[in-house]
Amino acid sequence: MITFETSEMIDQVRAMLHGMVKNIVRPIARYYDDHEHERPKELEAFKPIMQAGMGGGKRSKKEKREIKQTEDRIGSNAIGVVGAEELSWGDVGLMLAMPGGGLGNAAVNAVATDEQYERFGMKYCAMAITEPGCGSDASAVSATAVLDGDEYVINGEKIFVTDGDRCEAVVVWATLDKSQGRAAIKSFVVEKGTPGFRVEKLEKKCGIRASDTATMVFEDCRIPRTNLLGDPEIKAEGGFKGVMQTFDNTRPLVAAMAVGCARAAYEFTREALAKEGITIRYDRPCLEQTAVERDLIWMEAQLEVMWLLVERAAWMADNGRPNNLEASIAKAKCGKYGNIIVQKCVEILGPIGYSREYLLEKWMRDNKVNDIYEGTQQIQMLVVARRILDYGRDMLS
Amino acid sequence: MITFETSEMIDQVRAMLHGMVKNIVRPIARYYDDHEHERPKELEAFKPIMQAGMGGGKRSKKEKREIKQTEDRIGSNAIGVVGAEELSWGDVGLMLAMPGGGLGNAAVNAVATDEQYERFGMKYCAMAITEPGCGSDASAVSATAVLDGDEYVINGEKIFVTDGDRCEAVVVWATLDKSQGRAAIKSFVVEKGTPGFRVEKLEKKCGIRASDTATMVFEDCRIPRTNLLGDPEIKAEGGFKGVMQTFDNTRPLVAAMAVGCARAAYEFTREALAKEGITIRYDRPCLEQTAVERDLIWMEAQLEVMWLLVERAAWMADNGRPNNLEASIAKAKCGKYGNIIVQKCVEILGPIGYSREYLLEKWMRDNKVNDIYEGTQQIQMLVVARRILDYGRDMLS
Amino acid sequence: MSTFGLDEDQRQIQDSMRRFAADKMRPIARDCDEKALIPDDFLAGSWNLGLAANIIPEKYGGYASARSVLNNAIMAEELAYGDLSLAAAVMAPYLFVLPVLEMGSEAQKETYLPGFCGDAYTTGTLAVMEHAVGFNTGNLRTTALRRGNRYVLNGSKCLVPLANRARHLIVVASTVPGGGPEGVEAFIVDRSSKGVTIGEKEKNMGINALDTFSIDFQDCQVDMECRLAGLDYARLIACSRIALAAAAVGVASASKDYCVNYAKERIAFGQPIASRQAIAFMLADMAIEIDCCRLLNWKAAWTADQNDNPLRLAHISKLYAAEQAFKISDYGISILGGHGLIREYPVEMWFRNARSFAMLEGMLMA
Amino acid sequence: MSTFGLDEDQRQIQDSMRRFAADKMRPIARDCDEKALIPDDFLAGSWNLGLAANIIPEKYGGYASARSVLNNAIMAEELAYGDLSLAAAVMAPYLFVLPVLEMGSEAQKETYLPGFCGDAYTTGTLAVMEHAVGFNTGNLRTTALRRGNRYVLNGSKCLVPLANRARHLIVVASTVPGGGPEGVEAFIVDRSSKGVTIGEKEKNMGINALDTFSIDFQDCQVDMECRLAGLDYARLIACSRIALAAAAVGVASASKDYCVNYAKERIAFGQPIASRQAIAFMLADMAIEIDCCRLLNWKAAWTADQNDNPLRLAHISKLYAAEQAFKISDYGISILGGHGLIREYPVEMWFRNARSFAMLEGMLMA
Repeated sequence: MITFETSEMIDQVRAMLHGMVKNIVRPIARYYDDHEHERPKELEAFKPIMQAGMGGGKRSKKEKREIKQTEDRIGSNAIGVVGAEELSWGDVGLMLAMPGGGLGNAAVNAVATDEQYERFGMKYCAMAITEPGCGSDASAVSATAVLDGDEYVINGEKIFVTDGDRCEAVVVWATLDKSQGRAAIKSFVVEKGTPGFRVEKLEKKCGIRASDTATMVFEDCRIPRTNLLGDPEIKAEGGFKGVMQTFDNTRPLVAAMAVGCARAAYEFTREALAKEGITIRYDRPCLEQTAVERDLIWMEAQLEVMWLLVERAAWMADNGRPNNLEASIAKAKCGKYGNIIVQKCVEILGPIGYSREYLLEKWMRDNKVNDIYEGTQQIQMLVVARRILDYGRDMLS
Repeated sequence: MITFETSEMIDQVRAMLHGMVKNIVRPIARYYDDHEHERPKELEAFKPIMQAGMGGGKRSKKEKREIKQTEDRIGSNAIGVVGAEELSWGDVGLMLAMPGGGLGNAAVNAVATDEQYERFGMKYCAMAITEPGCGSDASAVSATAVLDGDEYVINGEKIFVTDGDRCEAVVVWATLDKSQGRAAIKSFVVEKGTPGFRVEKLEKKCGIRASDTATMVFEDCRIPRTNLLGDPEIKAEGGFKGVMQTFDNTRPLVAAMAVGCARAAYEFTREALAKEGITIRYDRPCLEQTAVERDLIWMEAQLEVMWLLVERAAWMADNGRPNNLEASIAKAKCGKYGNIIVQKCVEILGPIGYSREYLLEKWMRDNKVNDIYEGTQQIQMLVVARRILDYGRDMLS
Repeated sequence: MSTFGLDEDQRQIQDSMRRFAADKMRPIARDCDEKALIPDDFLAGSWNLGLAANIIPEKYGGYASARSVLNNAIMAEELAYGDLSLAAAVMAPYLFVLPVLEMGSEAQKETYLPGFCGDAYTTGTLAVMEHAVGFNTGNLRTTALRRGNRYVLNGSKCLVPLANRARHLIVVASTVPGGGPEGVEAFIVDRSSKGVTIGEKEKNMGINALDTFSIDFQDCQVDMECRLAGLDYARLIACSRIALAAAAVGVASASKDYCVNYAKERIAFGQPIASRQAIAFMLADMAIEIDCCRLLNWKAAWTADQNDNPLRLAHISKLYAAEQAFKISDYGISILGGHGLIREYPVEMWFRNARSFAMLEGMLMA
Repeated sequence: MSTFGLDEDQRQIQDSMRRFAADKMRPIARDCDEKALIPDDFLAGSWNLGLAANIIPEKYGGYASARSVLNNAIMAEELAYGDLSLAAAVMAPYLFVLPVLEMGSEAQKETYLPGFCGDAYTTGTLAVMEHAVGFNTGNLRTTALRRGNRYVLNGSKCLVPLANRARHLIVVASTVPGGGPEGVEAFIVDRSSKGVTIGEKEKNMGINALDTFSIDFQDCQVDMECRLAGLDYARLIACSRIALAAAAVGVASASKDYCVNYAKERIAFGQPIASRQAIAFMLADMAIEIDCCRLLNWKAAWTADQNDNPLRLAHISKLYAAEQAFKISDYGISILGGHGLIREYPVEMWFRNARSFAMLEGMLMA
């Protein structure tokens, strides 16, 4: 059914988060921007929620079967995007610093066995994919995992690991056999404190300074073979695809974050303008409409469609529909237009937009990353184009 | 020297053309849009001007030498772009239908020997490049020219030949040897009435209906070997480049046409708004500026920069500087933004913009072609990107 | 939380309209555009879709299915995918039937609705637009001043679809000159009334096949009972905008689908042009924005169905869809290059048609 | 007809500024941004460029070269290419010297100009901006009301560069509250005057290294002779905008050049990313728009040099350049991807700095 009703349960989640975000997150946002790499202790209050929330906890097989039969289920993805939106309305950097809310948790929740979920489900898990040489090209992973008895030996370097310093474990992408290409890339859980695994450096960043971004080094780091997530076999078909499917769940989350941040900027701008007596008059004769009114109406329309795309991608995931195309559509649109909106707000407010006395300038710095990680704008466009053209990489890269 | 003075000579050319365009071209623009394929006899009045104008007539070798020594010469290119702009302000379709103003004339003027110029310089020459299979890919030309005694035998089909029906001769691109690639592509003058050469069909078009666009067929069409323009040798280096260089002169002309049409739309819109009491107030407090004011100021800025790019490309050509990059910059910018401006004007004026009672809707249809022929937007962007990256086709295509 | 699955009814509407568009509209669309007319037999054939009778209650002679703004949006998109001019003509009866049904008095319903339940294509029309720079629905220049127990209409309307075929038209006019939207009333006017002059068929850049007219009113007197009793002008405009936005999605989709196929088949520099990022990203952008337009349109339509005030959403939905439909059909030409401007190919027609959305009001009602 | 060749003088200016930018600015720019300060020895070194002395006539102690708005624009672009904060500091003396030189009385010139011809870096400053939503130069909230033979300043200014180093500042204020640009006058105010309070160093998103301040005026009394006698406010603003637009070109060019190199070196999916159309077309767009900005800026500057009214061209030049500089530096981050947001790379700094142009007025004067 097509419906745009709000659900009571979702409304409650949103209201609860909104209260916490307003009282806990917003007041400390500037401080942790100024104090890069300092751990925001105040966020401990969110821990229980995040453990339940990110990726919605693990699903039993029975539950997965059920999903296939429903159509209008409000599931973990729907809750996840609402949470991500609301928390990012508070602060994108602090949202990323939520304990237990690592992207690695999404991966664990999506593919861990029951035994693995037992061990890692409650840990704060980061996700380590990117390497100095590969950027968005996840298939170029060159970190290696070699089976030696009952252990995998991991070697390699990972960069841009969000939460890399604060996490308790990290999901690392590595290849079992470089010569076999994408199919041999698997993900492994490495716990903090494992010998041979160290955090090398923390990046200084333009925005999201409350979130740590780490470089990690693995040198003959040995982990139990049971730490491999998913199928250990190298299959020509589908192996890498399985790894990539995590993105179908995380891309809508990042898209939701872009919406949350853009909405914050939009609301701030409307309020600042309202103080000057400037409000939107819909349906004003078009020749009398002010430029600012048009900008604001335009933003409003963008925010509406962005959120609808996010909701749709989440709804599909919750109801057992493949959403690879729709997840990338949401990410492409929200990543790009989220930034345009925040940047326009900064422009409209002039000195108020540029000053560090207010949070708006920070949101502009923070939000840019949402168009970059979990696949850049260009990557999303490639995914969308390939899907609508029914092209593989050989035809379009 | 950097100067933005107007030159008296240019002003005179512009003033003269403006008068003619206003009195002769504008009044018949709607008629020839409604009566597609009918020959606009009224344009005969422009014939003497066009013969002198397009590509500025032929240059003697001495003149070419002189060019190398000057810096601020106002030459045929400067006059050409002013003419193209002013005529297209009148009507893009009729501008293209100007007798003697064919793109082939530009090619003849650029590369003909004195003997060739004697024979073809005063003829109305069209240019035949595109083939059904090749589009913007000029190097894929598959029409052939085989030397047989003192004659070349031409075979092939050409589409999108502007003025193809009304011209007196056509400059045809054909290959001497398909296996040798771009280097073997040469241009040949074929006169109307030559056996084996016929106009197959005239296209019905969205805009520029006053201009005929023909499909031409060459079947064992024999022409004197002296009709080959330029160097008959197949050289690995530079042969095709020479052919392509014609574009460095014609692209600024097309860019100028886009400016002329966009300026017409802009002026029409300002006048229509002025009748409603709406004028631009520069420097109005930004929060009070209307959306339409902002649009108009934006258009004004675009028109300024577009014209500066055209002037620069022409100035470089007139002063012996290679302008391949700047010609494509002008074409890319003017082709794209010319359309955006005209389309925005149509939008602003609502029913007035959409009605065939006025010319504005026609300009929107007419102008689109300026972003397509002489190399599409994408082709121009490729040229610009290759130049700034110092890349060949192997690195970027 | 929103959910996005079409129900059985909606799927059926979508399928049947899509088939009609493919079988009956596409084959004749270009010819209709060139000749600037719509064949009678096409309109007669469209009557079998039962669009009007389906929403008219049994007591007025119809089949009394439920009305739904959302279902109508799905319909409008599919029909416009076939051809905008033809879609507007097929849906034109709604321009009259819907306002009467939703906002008319019982007497008006009894008088006018049965006429739309016969076997032959029958239409009325709606006159909103005026030929003015920056026309705005809230600032009508056509006036309806009270004189005794009558209203006197003066002014002129433009872009009134099928005024030649409609026996009755609904005219919106201002009863308080300069009074804004609150002073607007709607009147059911007989085309042959004294003081009504229908002009020549209009010539526009696009939607050539659709007959549209300017209409002059000179001291045209209408009785009190011709006033549309329960006019909700904001809803009238909102529903029209929702339908227009839906049609815009259809036109945009037509361009996108055509270009996807074209770009895969067209070879340049040794490869299908779809293999080039510049073209592929344009196609991706088209697909993304069509989804955006459609979802926003559905939300606006759904809101109207809940009897919430749909004006804000209808407004931004139409703004958004009009802009995107035009951008997308402009891309359509760019992707086809020179061929895009040749009238043998459909994209230039969509380009001209899509330009109409930004200015149209009260043109499609569904 | 326009011609576009730099003359010998201009080439020399361009070369020497480019060298200075490469040798003295780039190596310290990031460190200055992180520490939010400009080293004294950098400013001392910049004094050797002779910017101030070069435009001050001999009788006031300078070298009396000709002034040219166009040449200054060329200078501003090259310096901003090095670093915007540092460029603003290097050119800051112009904020005070140029208005005095062009619009001051003979007495004012004699009083203030010789101070700028010494051996040590010396600056004044100019206070235009106010901390307001939608700040507009024509609608100043700072007032200068006449009281007897004095003016009394009240209000506050923001983004006043180097107010800590400047002994004197020029303050623009409205003598007729609500009176628009016509009522604006400029006053030379001693920083240590009573009623002048210089705030803490401002913290902004970008141009961190540059010291900027808010300044409060509370019943600050200035003598009649401190009024800038020949103020041409429109020209003051226009020339400032021209300089800002030139600086915007510099920042944009820095991003473009950096990205061209980066995109050729960065390998992804087996190829330099510059080989992908999506990246290559961004780079092409950057190059095209930088040319557009520069040519328009030159035209505005040239017009100012002809003593024609440059306001319209200065206005659109700054609008255009501000928009493009920001877009281009935003592309800069996109092209670098994740690396673009890391402060080891310069592009995020240019992104933050470029965002300032849209709001700044009266910040760079040259």
